[in-house]
Amino acid sequence: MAARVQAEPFDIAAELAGFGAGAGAVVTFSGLVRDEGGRLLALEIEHYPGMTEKALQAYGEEAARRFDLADWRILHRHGRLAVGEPIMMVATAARHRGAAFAAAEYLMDWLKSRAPFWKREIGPDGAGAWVEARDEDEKSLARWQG
Amino acid sequence: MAARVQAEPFDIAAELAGFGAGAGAVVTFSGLVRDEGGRLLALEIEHYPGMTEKALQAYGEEAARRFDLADWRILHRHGRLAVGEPIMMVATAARHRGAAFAAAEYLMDWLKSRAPFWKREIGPDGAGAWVEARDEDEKSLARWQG
Amino acid sequence: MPLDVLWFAWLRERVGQPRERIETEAATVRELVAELAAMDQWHAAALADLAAVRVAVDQELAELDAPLAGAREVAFFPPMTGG
Amino acid sequence: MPLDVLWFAWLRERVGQPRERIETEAATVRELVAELAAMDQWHAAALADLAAVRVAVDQELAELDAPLAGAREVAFFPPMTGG
Repeated sequence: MAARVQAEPFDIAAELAGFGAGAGAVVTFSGLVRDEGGRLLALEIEHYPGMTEKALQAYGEEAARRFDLADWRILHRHGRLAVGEPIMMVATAARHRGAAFAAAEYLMDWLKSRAPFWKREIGPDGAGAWVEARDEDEKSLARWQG
Repeated sequence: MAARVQAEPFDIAAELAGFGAGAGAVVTFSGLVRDEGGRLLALEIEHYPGMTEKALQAYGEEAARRFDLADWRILHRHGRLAVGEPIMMVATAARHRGAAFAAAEYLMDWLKSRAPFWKREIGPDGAGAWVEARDEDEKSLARWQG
Repeated sequence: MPLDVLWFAWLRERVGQPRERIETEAATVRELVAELAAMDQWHAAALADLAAVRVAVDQELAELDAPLAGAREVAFFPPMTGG
Repeated sequence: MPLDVLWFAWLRERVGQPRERIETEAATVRELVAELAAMDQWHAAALADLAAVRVAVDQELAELDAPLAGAREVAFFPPMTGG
């Protein structure tokens, strides 16, 4: 039942130690920096200190209520991330798999479109373009509403 | 891209080392033995050696085609499993999260209802009842067809 | 033809053994089921409720009407409960 | 009232600073936007396309019509791209 924001890399495996014991079903999602066919050298992630932590905690608590989770975890990095490094992860634990899967997707949809992070792509020449939000992510979030 | 059946416990964390590097999105599901409020001491899982391995490999390959996976892994145990131990896991890696989530759910639905495993619940008195298949699992599988 | 018949989970317990080799001329799974059920009360008990029985022919899931020509191994078991 | 205004991502780059303290009597976010856009060409550039701007009042996402009474911190930024 915890959200964390940090610059340091993390080890998905280590984060999962002991997670969800007794729950039956555990789902994890992790996002890694893709190399985009050599176009990308790194990602730079800006965030809103203070708001970020509060938003992640609120989304986690909402997911726990909505899907009756036994446990949840959200971890998101900021700063410069090299290709192949983990960007973030969510983990959900529930009695049955349906709830664990749904809660992980729900959290991802909120994270993608409502958590105050902004990604910039750093190419081999050092120049960086801000990543644009995808319509698809907004649609994905809309399915949980109403 | 591998399916494995074994009696030995496994470490979810260790199984994930290096999995999905370069893929962007990694989803894992793991199932653990629930204690069912003290009613359960252990699970005993019977399987069909030979058919099991072939079935898991076939479901994995079908998921890889259907969801364009960069990688996948299925691991399922048999024999006697104590409360809290991992029963099985699937991991899927794809470019975007939608495909990785869908493929993991697809694999779970096939595993639950079409892979030749049978669970027996061992209670504190040693007696064991075979777990009955759930209608819900059959319905969950049906959504992928047609 | 010679055929290996395999039993799993509570079907295995009712039949009393995990596998047996039989001689049969059954053309389909359904004909084989009738032959097996006629063998003794234990086989009859295992196969009493076919709605609760699943079948694999040579390690592939199959229907009751599946042909047995060339088959070497037929398995009977309850609905699976893996995962 | 004194108000901290924060800028993130390309809005920060256009404005040229991550935060500033201003004095304002704006009653809503929309009124604040108008005041800020009138300050100089850089603020105007940052706020030129409001469809591409998101707002948080005291670290909660808010609409343009949200009231500012009692607010201490307003942040402007592009649509989020986390995860």
